[in-house]
Amino acid sequence: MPKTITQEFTKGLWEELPPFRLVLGLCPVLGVTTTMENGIGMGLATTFVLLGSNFFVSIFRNIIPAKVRIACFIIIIASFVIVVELLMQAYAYKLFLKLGVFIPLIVVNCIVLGRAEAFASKNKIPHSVADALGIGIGFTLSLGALGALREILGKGTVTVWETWMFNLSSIFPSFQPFDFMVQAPGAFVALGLMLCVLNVIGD
Amino acid sequence: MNEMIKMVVVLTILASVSGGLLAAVRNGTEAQIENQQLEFVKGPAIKMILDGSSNDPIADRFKIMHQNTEKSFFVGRFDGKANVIAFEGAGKGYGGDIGIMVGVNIDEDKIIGAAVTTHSETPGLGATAKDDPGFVSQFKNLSITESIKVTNDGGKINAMSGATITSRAVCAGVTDAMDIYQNLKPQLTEKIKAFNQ
Amino acid sequence: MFNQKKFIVSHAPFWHDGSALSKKHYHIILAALPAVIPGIYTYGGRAVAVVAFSMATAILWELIINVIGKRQVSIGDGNAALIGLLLAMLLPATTPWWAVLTGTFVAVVIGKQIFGGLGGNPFNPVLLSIAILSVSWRGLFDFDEALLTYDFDFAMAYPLAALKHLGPDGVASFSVLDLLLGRQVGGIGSTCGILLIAGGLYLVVRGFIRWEISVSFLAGIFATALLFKFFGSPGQYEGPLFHLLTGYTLIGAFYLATEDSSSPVNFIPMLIYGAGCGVMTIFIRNVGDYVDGVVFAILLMNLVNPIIDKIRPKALGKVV
Amino acid sequence: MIKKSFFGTLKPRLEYAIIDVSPPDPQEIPASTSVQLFAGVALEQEKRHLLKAGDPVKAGQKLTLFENKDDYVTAPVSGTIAEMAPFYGDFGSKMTSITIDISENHEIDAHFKKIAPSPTRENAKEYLCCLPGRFPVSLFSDSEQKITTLLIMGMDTDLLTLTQQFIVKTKTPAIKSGILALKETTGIEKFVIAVPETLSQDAVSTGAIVKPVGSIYPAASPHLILNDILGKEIPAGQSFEDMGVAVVSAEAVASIGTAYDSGQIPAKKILTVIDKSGQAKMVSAVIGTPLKDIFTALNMTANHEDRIIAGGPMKGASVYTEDHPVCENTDAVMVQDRSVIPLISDNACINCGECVRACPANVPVNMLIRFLEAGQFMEGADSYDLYSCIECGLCSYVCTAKMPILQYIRLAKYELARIQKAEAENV
Amino acid sequence: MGYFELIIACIFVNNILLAQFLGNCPFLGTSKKMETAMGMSMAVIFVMVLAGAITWIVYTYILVRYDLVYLRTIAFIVVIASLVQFVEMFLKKSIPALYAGLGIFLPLITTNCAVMGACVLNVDKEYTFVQALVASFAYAVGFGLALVLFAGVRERILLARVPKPLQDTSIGLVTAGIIALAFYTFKGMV
Amino acid sequence: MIEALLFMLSIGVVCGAVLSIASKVFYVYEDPRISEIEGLTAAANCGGCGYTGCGAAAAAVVEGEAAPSVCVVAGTEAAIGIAAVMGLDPGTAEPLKSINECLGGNRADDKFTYMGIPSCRGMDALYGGKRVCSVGCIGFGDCVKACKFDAICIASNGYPEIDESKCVGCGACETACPKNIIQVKTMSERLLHFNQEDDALAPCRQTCPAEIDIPQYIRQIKNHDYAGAVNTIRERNPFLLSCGRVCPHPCEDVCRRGVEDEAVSINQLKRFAADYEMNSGQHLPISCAPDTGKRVAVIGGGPAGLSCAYFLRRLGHSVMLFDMMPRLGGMIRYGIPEYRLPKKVLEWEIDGILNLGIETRTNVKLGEDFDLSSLVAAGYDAIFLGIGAWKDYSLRIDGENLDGCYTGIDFLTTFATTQQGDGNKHIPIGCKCVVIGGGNTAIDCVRTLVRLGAEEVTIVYRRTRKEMPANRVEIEAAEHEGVKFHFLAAPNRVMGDENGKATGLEYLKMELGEPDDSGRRRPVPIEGSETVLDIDMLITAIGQGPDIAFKEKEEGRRFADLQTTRWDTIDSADPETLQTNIPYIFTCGDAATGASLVVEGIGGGRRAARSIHLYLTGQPVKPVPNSIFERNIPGTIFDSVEGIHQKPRARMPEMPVAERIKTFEEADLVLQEKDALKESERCLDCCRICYNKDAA
Repeated sequence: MPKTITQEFTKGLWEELPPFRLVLGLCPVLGVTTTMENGIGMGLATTFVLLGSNFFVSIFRNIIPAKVRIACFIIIIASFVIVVELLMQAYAYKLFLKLGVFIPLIVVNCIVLGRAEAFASKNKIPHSVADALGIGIGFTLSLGALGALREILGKGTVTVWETWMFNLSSIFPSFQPFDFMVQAPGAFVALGLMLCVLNVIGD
Repeated sequence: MNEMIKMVVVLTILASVSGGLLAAVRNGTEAQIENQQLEFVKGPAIKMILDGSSNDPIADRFKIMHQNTEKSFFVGRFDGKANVIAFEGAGKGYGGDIGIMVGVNIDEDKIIGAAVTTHSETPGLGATAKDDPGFVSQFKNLSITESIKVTNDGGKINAMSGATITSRAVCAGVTDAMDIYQNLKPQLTEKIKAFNQ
Repeated sequence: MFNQKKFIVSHAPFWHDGSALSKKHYHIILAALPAVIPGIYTYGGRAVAVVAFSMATAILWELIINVIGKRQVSIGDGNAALIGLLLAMLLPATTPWWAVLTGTFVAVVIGKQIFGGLGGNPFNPVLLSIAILSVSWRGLFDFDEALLTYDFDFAMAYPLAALKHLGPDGVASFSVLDLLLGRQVGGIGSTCGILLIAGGLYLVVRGFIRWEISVSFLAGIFATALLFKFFGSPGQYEGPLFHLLTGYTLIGAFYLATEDSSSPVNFIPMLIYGAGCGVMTIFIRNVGDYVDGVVFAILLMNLVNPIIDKIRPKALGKVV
Repeated sequence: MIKKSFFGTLKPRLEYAIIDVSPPDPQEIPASTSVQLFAGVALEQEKRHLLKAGDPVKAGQKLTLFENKDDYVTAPVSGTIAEMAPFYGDFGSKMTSITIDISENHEIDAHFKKIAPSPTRENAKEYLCCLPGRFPVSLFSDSEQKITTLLIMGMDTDLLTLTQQFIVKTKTPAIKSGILALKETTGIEKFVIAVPETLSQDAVSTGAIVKPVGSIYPAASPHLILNDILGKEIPAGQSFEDMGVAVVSAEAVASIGTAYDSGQIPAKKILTVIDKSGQAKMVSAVIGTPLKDIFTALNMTANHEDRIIAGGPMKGASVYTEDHPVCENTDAVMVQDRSVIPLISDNACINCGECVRACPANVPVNMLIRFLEAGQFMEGADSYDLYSCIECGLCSYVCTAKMPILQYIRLAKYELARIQKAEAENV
Repeated sequence: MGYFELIIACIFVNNILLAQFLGNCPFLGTSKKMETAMGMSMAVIFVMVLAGAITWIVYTYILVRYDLVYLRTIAFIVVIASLVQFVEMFLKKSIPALYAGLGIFLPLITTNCAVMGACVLNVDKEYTFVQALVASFAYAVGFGLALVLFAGVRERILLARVPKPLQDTSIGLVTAGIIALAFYTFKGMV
Repeated sequence: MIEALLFMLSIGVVCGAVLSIASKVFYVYEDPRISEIEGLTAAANCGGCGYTGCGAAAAAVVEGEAAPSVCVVAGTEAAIGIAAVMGLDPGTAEPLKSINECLGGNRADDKFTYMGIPSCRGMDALYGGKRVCSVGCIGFGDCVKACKFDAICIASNGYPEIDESKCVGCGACETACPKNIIQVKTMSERLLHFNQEDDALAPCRQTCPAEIDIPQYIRQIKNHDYAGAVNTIRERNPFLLSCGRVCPHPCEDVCRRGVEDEAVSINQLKRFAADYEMNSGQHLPISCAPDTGKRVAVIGGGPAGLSCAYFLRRLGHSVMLFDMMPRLGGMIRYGIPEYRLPKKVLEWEIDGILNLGIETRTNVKLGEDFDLSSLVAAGYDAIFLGIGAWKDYSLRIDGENLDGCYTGIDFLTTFATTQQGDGNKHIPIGCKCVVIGGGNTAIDCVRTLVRLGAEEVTIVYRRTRKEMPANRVEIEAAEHEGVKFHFLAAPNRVMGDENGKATGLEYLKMELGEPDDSGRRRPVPIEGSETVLDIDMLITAIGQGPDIAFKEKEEGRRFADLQTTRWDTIDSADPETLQTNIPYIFTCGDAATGASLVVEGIGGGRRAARSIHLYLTGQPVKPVPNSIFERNIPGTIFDSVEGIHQKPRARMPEMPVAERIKTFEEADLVLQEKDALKESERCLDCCRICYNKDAA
């Protein structure tokens, strides 16, 4: 049964919420979520790429020969990644510095390639865009949530934008940040536990 | 055969279209990116070194070719006189180049300050070079002719504990900067004059 | 309706040697408790408070998880108490309550229960907890700083920290006897060498821990330290005896490395495992970043355990 | 009796019961009013049964359920068939229980007497498969059998049990003539008898090669004995028959001897009865006698939630009713008081390794049990030597977590066999 | 810096998986069985060294020379994707035995950010060609080592009585975190 | 700018060329399905599926190792596509659903205390499990552990419960269950399943000729799931409205509650559920398997034919139904009077069946308008003969054909035809009417006569009331309505007047002799006891047989070989397969058994459908293994049931006698919802051995 555009959009927010439901695209999830700001920034960048790639893949879906489709998709995706990279450098340089190596790696984020291949190459443009938006926003929210969790525990703050942040130690002056959470192992553990919580809610 | 040709053609067209597009975006953003880079990467270091200067060093900058690369020089105006220039040297660190902004008083040929701009060292260890004022302050007031080395290598800079490689790299970076300075001194003096006029 | 007598039916065998989990864990607790006494003697009430609070919260966390997970309540098997005790033995007496609480949470919940409880954990819960605490709050494990308020009649420096910062010259003042008798700065229950060895030997004799691991651990430390001393640049590295009696070495050898679930069961793997722990400990102490290497060394060997434990004798009639 | 030694590092030492120099005669259990036999085939609704309730039977008569089937049971008594009911045995075996009400006058079926003077494979197959000690039918029925060695177990494989030793001690001539008869009927040349050291002298006169067996459990496990005899290990998963060896109890051989010597199929089984205090007593009972008759005769009681075990403590099979009969291979009967029954726990393996060190077959029990508990039997067999297990039960015996390890192992073997059979049928 | 330090650093201290967070998807996907983990490790080593070399050449001799550094991402990924596909086809035809062992893992490498990440790191750190090769190899070995160790632990975890909501990926992630923590052992050793 | 363009251009050219050449040079053949499936996956090679890349996953699918739903990224559409590539054409693939047969769980008694591994298989290995019941659920939940989709959980009452929305039909639970309680079946398999010995069957379910899962639908009624109850019944019997009204419910005779108390009112509950559906005004949707392209001709639109057509249609075959009457329904339309089964109810029911897509042709008679050969020529793959038993047996006495004499079927049919406006043959109703016979047809005749205004209606039967084959309730109802009974009277001759009109019936009195083969005592005439009864109308309803006149027309053709019995019924060698001696002809119902119950015809229809399905799908047509056809599982029919507390059975609401004898409106009314719920509580939820003691 064909889904409506709304359904295509909403499925990314819960049913196929990345990276929890589709356990994909983990590298940026783990790498950049030391603060909520970074998480959301990364999520938005990915959403932009997803949107662009889904849109163009959907347009060209009938022209691209099957055997080189992966290469073609990758070129489309990579172009958007570079666009994001350049734009971010020009207009959000601080964020670019923090996200660093992970921006170019959006190109190998399997969510993007996966959506292009599994969805956009088979569906009409509006559906593809809805799909990209849904998945992208879901991804952004997940990253934001994970970033917020790690930040609040690991640093005692929640950065909303640059200097605009909430500081836990203003309420609990004796709070000692649980530094583990913002370190590499903490990222895995936090994601794993969040996944568990989501599974519990899902049931 | 037909299919093969189609494959090649599609791929080629797609690649070149994207190349063109990217080049266009690049052209459009180039200037802005440079500004941003200066502001965020080198800005803090320059501000640290040229603390108290009366001008905006980032705006007052000029470029000189040095060994096939363009180098930017930032001018600091102290006591009404543009006598300090800040520029970047680089040293090989453990995780790639470490960029060190060095400020030199062109009149006294003395280092007035150094600060790390870019690095990719292990967080928590080598990276402290950037945040550790104690370490970089050792460079202050050194003469440009002095050999700049860590104590282990017979110099007088005390290495940061547990980060010898980084410390060495910083020293190498300062030395590199001094080499540049000495090479380009005539041109620099020339340029500086323009600011003082 | 059916015959009134219902007999118990099961498959063979029908005998059991009477060993039990609770018995095992209580014996280990008993064997470990004496080693806490010097700590209490030295650090007073705070040490008692830390040990008691640690054991209590460990049991509490276990109970909470049992209830949430709707599983059989397992606090009776003594494992939670044991985890609490061992954790407290590693901590300095000045550890604040929230750190102990977090520590037992990490140990019992993250370290053990989420892996399905006793037997499922691939890593030693206590060590995992200590590792996480130490990377989160470095200050806590700076024994010198933590114990500033105390005034002892013996060397007032954490031996391993002294070694790290000052080199072998800095630790020349530590006497072996002091170290053996617990007259050194360190965790509540990890300083008194003689009592740790005594408890360990008891457990080895009763078969509650595996002697192969403990012995090879100590041998590994001894041999590596010796090699460093001989082949390293002169005066840079301290000798084996010092390493054996300081830090977490002894408690690690008898109580931590021998944790069942995260250590091998076959003979050769046990030797490799123990020796690996020892070697890595000395490497960390001498080359690495950390003052004491026992925690991370054992965690690393826990990680390797599933692979080395594949080395085993040929089974009867196995066709290769 | 069953306590871990203080020095826990040592392996468990469970010693076999060894028979006295002069054992007393076994106590005769008085005849019951009825006996129950198990036929190895299931009752089926569709087919016609050759037997029905009310049929008269004579002692020694062959009772066959279906035409064209080899399975039969031998009536140990004369009387009438009272009931035939389906019976589910261990591991999915479907059987038929035949209850015979014993009649006053003891009539003996004359068929066997006629052929007894000339032992042949055929008549052995026809009449001697349900002797006390139970002789493997395959030895007679498989015309292409390659069995070259017969291992006679003159040593009980389980603890506390004395039955086979008793047979060796007291029925040496019967064993000897049994061996002769078997030589004639099956053509097997090599006979080895495994006995405890103390019975070596007695065993020599049987004519078989005597193989003394150690006194520490599980030395008398046929697998371990065969390692010595063959000089090589039996590859895991292969049966004794694959190696050309058959294992039979001394009692079975003795029964064959008695049968041919006397022209009568023996119906009495020697068994060791172990009461709640661990005291063993030899008794002799007609096959099919309900256990409760033995309990009555010996003044024993089995209460609610006790455990009745047909066999010894390590390898026996617990039964659920006192009405369970003495079978041809019930060497021992044991009653365990509820207070001494070790409870099985639901703990996971804690990886303490006791089982690995106790295992005589070097099975990596700690890993195996994880796979079995997760239901991954195939992986357990492929990677963790399931088939090397000789089912001695020491792993369960020493398990700190009190896991039913051997139960899992046996279940896994059964399940795998079932799956293989199903697959074979499908192909 | 010597090659030995470089290798140690790339394998242990800066392990590409556990310290740099690259290549996590296949890390979780292919670590359920030891054989799979081994195959994946071998394939990554193979491709990463090749890709490291080729991208280094492309970067140094084309992108830098013609001031096209901003096209790095697209150039690298197209090179890697084509390379992987080429190698796969080549192995399948020419060395079927090797293909059986490694081939099926090759496609998974196109989207393995570890490969792309290693290439980017190589040029970022301005390694020489030989250094880039060595570093690529060491990164790949580090990836493989982590994967194999993880697979060993995971085989046991799959059999443990992990609570339902935590099963599989969730517990896998937590374990990966602990493994990353265990790799702290090597901190400061180089 | 230009460098960028050139660079990308050259990269495109190089990569494209290298790849396209390589794809030619290094071409290796592989199963085309692999690449096809790979194309359907997300091709992201993300590793999320656990396979090493999409190609490996595709290969695994082709080798049958992985499920079509392997790709986690691509979603359900891809899974459907992959299934299609694998030949699991979604058009023909029926969803498998898991069903739990035993709901006994822990109700059965224990024979021992178990102490072993907590697994069903483990316990089953010990003497078949600790429960006395040898078929019931062990309850350790091996199925729960086996289910990878969380679709099974152990419910609060200790037995597994399946969440159908989560079940994908993988069959893991079925394999895991040692007791064969959980069975994963497609709808077709469920429709075709006949009772077997090792099924867990309550006595009522064993006895029901249609094998309806009675405890299940009663339970569903209890849970207010009336639609579910309707579906449960409909899985076995499409005539739930009709059967709910006319079935003599043999099931209630074996009901365990009936042993100590009154039996559960099974049939009325069925009617309640059926009426619930009808009163809702909407047919519940009935699913059919995908079309198989096979065509079957069903001759006879009675219960057997319609039932067979219904099941064949649900199995995916196309069915053409032929009937000689103007409307479908056969005996239940023409033989059962309006007051027992209102025509509009029947109409609604038949509509529901035909809605499945069954084509019909009415007013065509076999042997006249078409014959078997023409059907074969028309390309039907199989033929079902459900021609019923429409030929009344004659008394073979003098005067049988006098004016005013009718046969039962003739009478009822003519009347029903006229009543429905399809004909205008009027039967004059006499004052003193006599009906000969003791079966249901006779009762129907007398009750119709009562309603038509006959002054005196008498039944003449040659045995006693006890031997009357008619339903007890029917006899009682007739009695209430004022019908007289002459037992032990054998008609001797009919006497007529000069106009040829019947005026009297002479009969012989009888007495009961020795029991005959059927166990009934044979009536023996008493010599010289001739008595004459005044009559002006006589209906003989002493039994019917099939009308096999069509066979004569087939003379000389192969269908002449169709074997019939000496009772003119069509001979099927095996009453279970219902296949005739001509392999593609099947039969059942009255045509095969002689006049019998409606529900027999319905059950037979399903049995025949099974055989036809087997025949059409090329499988051997064999009876069900371990069948318990027409017999009970030993040990399941109890002599006594413990712990029953008497609870009154729901009384069927009826129309008062005074009213009902004047009208053809339905005399028996449906249960009120609250009564039905109360009645459903009485069910003991029996399985094979255990019954629900709580409900007792």
